[in-house]
Amino acid sequence: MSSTGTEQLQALYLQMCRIRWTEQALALLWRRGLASGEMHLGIGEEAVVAGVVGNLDDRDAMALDYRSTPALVARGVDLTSILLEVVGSPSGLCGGRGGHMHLMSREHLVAASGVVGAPGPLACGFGLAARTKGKGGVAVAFFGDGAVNEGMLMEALNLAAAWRLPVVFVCKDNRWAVTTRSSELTGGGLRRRLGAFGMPLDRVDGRDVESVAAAAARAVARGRAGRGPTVLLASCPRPEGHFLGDPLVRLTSAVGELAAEVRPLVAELVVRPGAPLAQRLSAVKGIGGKAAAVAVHAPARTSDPLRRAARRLPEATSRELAVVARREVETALGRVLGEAVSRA
Amino acid sequence: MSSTGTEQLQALYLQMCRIRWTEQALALLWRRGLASGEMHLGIGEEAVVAGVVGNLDDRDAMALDYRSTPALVARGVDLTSILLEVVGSPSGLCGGRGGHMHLMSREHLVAASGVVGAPGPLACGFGLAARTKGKGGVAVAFFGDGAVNEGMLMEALNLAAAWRLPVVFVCKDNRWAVTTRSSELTGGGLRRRLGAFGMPLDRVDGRDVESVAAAAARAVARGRAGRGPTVLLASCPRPEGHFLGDPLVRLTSAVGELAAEVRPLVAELVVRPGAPLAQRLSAVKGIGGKAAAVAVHAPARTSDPLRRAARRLPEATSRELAVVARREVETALGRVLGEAVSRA
Amino acid sequence: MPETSFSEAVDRALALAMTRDPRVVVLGEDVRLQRRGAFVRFGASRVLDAPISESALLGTALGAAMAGLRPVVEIYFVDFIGVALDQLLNHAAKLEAFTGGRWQAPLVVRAACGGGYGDAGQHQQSLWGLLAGVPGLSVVVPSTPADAAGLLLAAIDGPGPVVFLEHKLLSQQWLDYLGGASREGVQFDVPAAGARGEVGEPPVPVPLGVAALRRQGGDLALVSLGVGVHRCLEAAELLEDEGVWAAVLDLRSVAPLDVQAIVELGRRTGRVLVVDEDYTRGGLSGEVAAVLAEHGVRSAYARVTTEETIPYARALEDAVLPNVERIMAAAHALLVNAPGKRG
Amino acid sequence: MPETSFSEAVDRALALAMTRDPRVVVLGEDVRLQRRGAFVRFGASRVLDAPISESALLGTALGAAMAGLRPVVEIYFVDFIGVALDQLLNHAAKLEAFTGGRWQAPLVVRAACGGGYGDAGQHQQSLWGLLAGVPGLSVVVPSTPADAAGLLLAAIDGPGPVVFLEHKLLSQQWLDYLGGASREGVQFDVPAAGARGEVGEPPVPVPLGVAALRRQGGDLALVSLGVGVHRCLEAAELLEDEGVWAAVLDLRSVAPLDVQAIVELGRRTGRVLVVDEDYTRGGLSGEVAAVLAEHGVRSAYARVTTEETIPYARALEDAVLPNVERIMAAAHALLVNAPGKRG
Ligand SMILES: Cc1ncc(C[n+]2csc(CCOP(=O)(O)OP(=O)(O)O)c2C)c(N)n1
Ligand SMILES: Cc1ncc(C[n+]2csc(CCOP(=O)(O)OP(=O)(O)O)c2C)c(N)n1
Ligand SMILES: [Mg+2]
Ligand SMILES: [Mg+2]
Repeated sequence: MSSTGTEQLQALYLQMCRIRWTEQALALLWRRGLASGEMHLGIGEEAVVAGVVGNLDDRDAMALDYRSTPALVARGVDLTSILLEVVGSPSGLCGGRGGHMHLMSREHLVAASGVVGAPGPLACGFGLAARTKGKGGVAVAFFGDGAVNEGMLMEALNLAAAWRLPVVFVCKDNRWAVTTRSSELTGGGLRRRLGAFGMPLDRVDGRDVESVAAAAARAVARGRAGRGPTVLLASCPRPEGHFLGDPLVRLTSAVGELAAEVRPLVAELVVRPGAPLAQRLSAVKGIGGKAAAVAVHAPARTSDPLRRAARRLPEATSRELAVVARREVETALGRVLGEAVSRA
Repeated sequence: MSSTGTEQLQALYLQMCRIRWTEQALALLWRRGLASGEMHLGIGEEAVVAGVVGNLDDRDAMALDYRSTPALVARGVDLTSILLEVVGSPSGLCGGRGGHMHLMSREHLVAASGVVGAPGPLACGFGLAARTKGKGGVAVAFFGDGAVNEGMLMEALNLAAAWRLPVVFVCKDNRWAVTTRSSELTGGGLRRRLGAFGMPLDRVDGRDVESVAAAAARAVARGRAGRGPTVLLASCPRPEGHFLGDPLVRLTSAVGELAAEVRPLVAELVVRPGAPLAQRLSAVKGIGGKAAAVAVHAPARTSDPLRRAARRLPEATSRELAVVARREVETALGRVLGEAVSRA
Repeated sequence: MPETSFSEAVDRALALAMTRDPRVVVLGEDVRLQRRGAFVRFGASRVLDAPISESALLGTALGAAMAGLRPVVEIYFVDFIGVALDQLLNHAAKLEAFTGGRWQAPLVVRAACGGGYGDAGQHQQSLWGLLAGVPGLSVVVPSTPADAAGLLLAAIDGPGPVVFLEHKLLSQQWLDYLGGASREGVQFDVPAAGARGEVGEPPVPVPLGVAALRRQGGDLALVSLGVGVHRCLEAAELLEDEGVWAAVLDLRSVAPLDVQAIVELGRRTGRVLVVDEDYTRGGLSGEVAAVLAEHGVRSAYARVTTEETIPYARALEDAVLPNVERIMAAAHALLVNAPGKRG
Repeated sequence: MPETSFSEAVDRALALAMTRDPRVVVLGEDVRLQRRGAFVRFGASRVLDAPISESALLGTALGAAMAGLRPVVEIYFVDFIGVALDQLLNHAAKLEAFTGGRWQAPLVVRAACGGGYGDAGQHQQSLWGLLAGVPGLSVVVPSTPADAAGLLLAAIDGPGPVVFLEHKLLSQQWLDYLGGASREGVQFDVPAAGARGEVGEPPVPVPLGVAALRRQGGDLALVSLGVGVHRCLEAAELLEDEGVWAAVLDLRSVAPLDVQAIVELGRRTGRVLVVDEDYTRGGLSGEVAAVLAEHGVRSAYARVTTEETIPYARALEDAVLPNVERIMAAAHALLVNAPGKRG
């Protein structure tokens, strides 16, 4: 690997560590009840996000979904202000009014939304403005595999292609939409679908940050050169389930102990009237299969994008970078906890 | 051609004549001010509609757009009640409350909508009910080339594929959406788009009723057999423009005489400030090109689906069938005009 | 009558409806897990997981209803209706009118609504006023387990379309799902009486459009629905300590609206305070004023509503949603400004 | 001041805004033909034909506005907002609130609205109440050419987002487009004064949220907007023949609402009749009642609104929309029921 290659990887790895630690800080804030509502982490998406965002600069904009903190961190938005926002502080990124699903920074031209599919249209608008300004800016949309079935996202793919907008559509394919396997409900499959809007599609292993970075570089270059949009289809894991407290994850642990969540299902097997027993058993099997799939998925440490990247760096280097990132996040977290405690 | 082939063609041709005459009756009612609002005719779509609907029976349902009269006529909905509805009579198909964009018959399980894309979702629902009833019924959705960019239609294509619903999606590709050439704004093109949802696509010449009928027979058979949805992509002309009084058609005739509609555009070429002249001229050229395309399209009698079908029948037969259809429609029209006059 | 939670009551009513009528099907994202009881009992052909395609889904439910089924279709949160409103506004709600009564759409749209747990303004809206403003749509918002079961039964059996809104603060199931069950230290301002209550066995249908007087009182009428009813009951107790007798009217359905109950109570008390978690200009609170005025009831009037986009921070959120403090302040102002028994 | 038509006034205001500010762009289906004047003058980079994808289009306009442009985005008819409401409800309207004022969306959504030409209930709705109910959205509905130009200018220059609704009966351009120009025998009940009027050169911006008193009168206040204003003026003349002096207030914008003007006029006349082409429960007519009641104005109140889905047949349609006859009947009832000068 060339030395610039290594430098790039170091920078990317540092970013990924920052992201991972931030997500863990979020989990901590949430578990302590300091962050309210739902909490969707981006653990597993670090390589996708770092790889793409590493190609962006001040001209560029990003439209994000509810797993937005990784991209914000990678884009250089102040960590403390992100965490302060998530605990609802008046000094947060949005004055405590947006919260974790609606993190936005005008300065960085980034905006998140909790509505599935919303990043597509927004990125088109960012792209249109960038083109009008004529400085080579591009816009990036990050969204999930389930979002591809949301009408507005498909509309946005078409609009970007029809207007040849400088947009990079990044589909973070973690194979699940909450408790639903996307493959079961995506007619034709993701690849064919995303490839049907008249723009080039690049499929990458989203656990491999260098592959992502390379593919993103090509896509961004196309956009900057006025050659229109690109789709990146990046596979990645979802080790934490859909959100903190994910019902499938809970069900998984409940099965072992035949806990409260499982017992009622057994009762439904026998109550009359209802479907024939065979059908009922197959329903139970369906639920069980999902829970099992999630359980198998969760501890898949081999597919951890951070470990992958770390393995390609000298051990001392990777450890050093991890420490740097960790300190950074811990400093921010410390401030935020302090603030939260003093407000309470 | 086999005798059953001829019989089928005769039946289809009769249907097409009925449709054509009905559309002309509608035009007459509209021009006289007896039908209010907008009026979108289905002239040019006769072969598509007759070919598809000829395969349906009492188990089946249809979701239609605002060019719905052809399908209603072909499905056997009473002609007089259709025309009465369009003149707003209390004895009309919907008591005068729906009007020409919302013709519906519960008895026939057909419903029209003026919202672009709406037939997609509705047909999925009809298909779900048909499957639940388990009698082999299918649902048909008719929509245009422009509708393919409407999110809900793409969602419906996916949902039908994901649930393997017995739906036949019929895209009537007349190449225009009001004044916009669909090819310019449909990323990837119609064929690739419609083929991306995991169901078979059959492309047919929509001016050739027998080809349509054969393709539709296959699609309907798939649906009845529980093998899921199909898309038919059928090209067809739009000789009357988007609707009666189409602005492009009007512009076309205005150009010749430099009439009121054209003069202001010439003025816009010189008023300051504004875009450079070259850009302005190219805008004028764009508008002119569209108008010219419509003008060239209009008199394309060679592509008239009725003439095509007629040529394959003995002249006496086709003439006879045309007369039968005409009489039928004229009788209905006579009654409706009588009713309208007596109400006024 | 056994006491059950709000969510159990809904589950039971749904199971009852599905048992009685094989035309009842459940469609929605993740319903095979979210409604896993029904899925196991009634099987895959009656509980269908949908792609994230709300427009197609609502349209599918409508078509299925038009062709003879009785779908209960779920939208995660009512906030997301924005991506699919067309199906209700221009299709489901207009079918009966456009066909001169010849065709109906027996369809129930079920969605979670409401705020008070810190999810911010894109996931905590009420929007019942917006929906109820469309002629042809019914909108119900139960405040007790019995009403939840009863209104759901009536909605499923009725001519439709009905939007059935479950307030998340009343539903332990939703609060658990949204993270309440997996951590400590998070406090939701859940009204105790709403979360549990008696429900008949079998549950009794509750007709749409009939309000319930939850508390008698002649000095002041608190008119509300959903979680607001519980806030009003709490406020009414505090008012009683001050010697003020406040009636509490639970509208239960926004459309049809029980105009008669509003008018009578307005006449009787001379002071009406509407407590509506929907936006101030969302429609319901204004409608109550209009209904009173149209009927010549010149009662004093005030409202406690959600005046702006709901902010994320819990303290800001609490100040924006109709809480007991705000109700008390508005009640006091009303009593001061309209001291006579009748306006 | 030269006299121009409503549509010309809008065209002129748009041209002026585009001339002054290169950030103004026009996006929408068929706009290169529908706004061909602007297309020829400002070129393809500032007037963009969109695919039939209203959600993506509104989201694109929002993103563009957030990143520095000033888009005027067209939706054919406001009725179609149902397929894309999410972009307004959950995104455009919430941006400023979610960012604590740090980010705004200077965006104008332009759409035709209203009925009276026989297109039935899916294409003739008003829906301004539904839209105005969302905090963070402004909604304007001009009734004269000068207001059309002035409100459009103010909307484009303002912080946004603004929904700008053009009533089809006021716009010869729309009526021609919808078939009025190509046949005989079709009669639209177009108010003469609305279609033409004086407009400044250059047109003068009209601030949002300021109502205009179109006619003085102390016996009765007719409160309306859009075409309704013209129906009210006609009714006021007929009332004058009967010796009744009716004021006519043109609200001009639904949000922000000119509360002060409503309250003052209500106080002054003691009788308020709201003439609102939107649905009865759509929000605006109720809101006027609430505003009066909240301010302790115990005026008599009535409303003439669209009570149901608009039917297709012209005679049925006319009976459902607020026509002069219905206004007169409501005014008479109000005068009889509230005979005293003050309620
Ligand atoms: C329009 C809309 N519908 C439904 C939801 C509820 N919801 C939130 S996340 C989610 C799943 C999205 O799956 P995917 O796009 O694969 O993203 P992931 O969560 O896996 O990253 C759903 C259904 C929503 N937020 N918005
Ligand atoms: C949701 C929606 N957007 C816009 C319109 C306005 N509109 C009516 S027809 C039409 C063009 C549709 O084109 P296409 O689907 O090709 O059908 P065609 O008219 O050519 O048969 C448009 C844009 C509408 N009715 N509904
Ligand atoms: Mg996913
Ligand atoms: Mg077309």
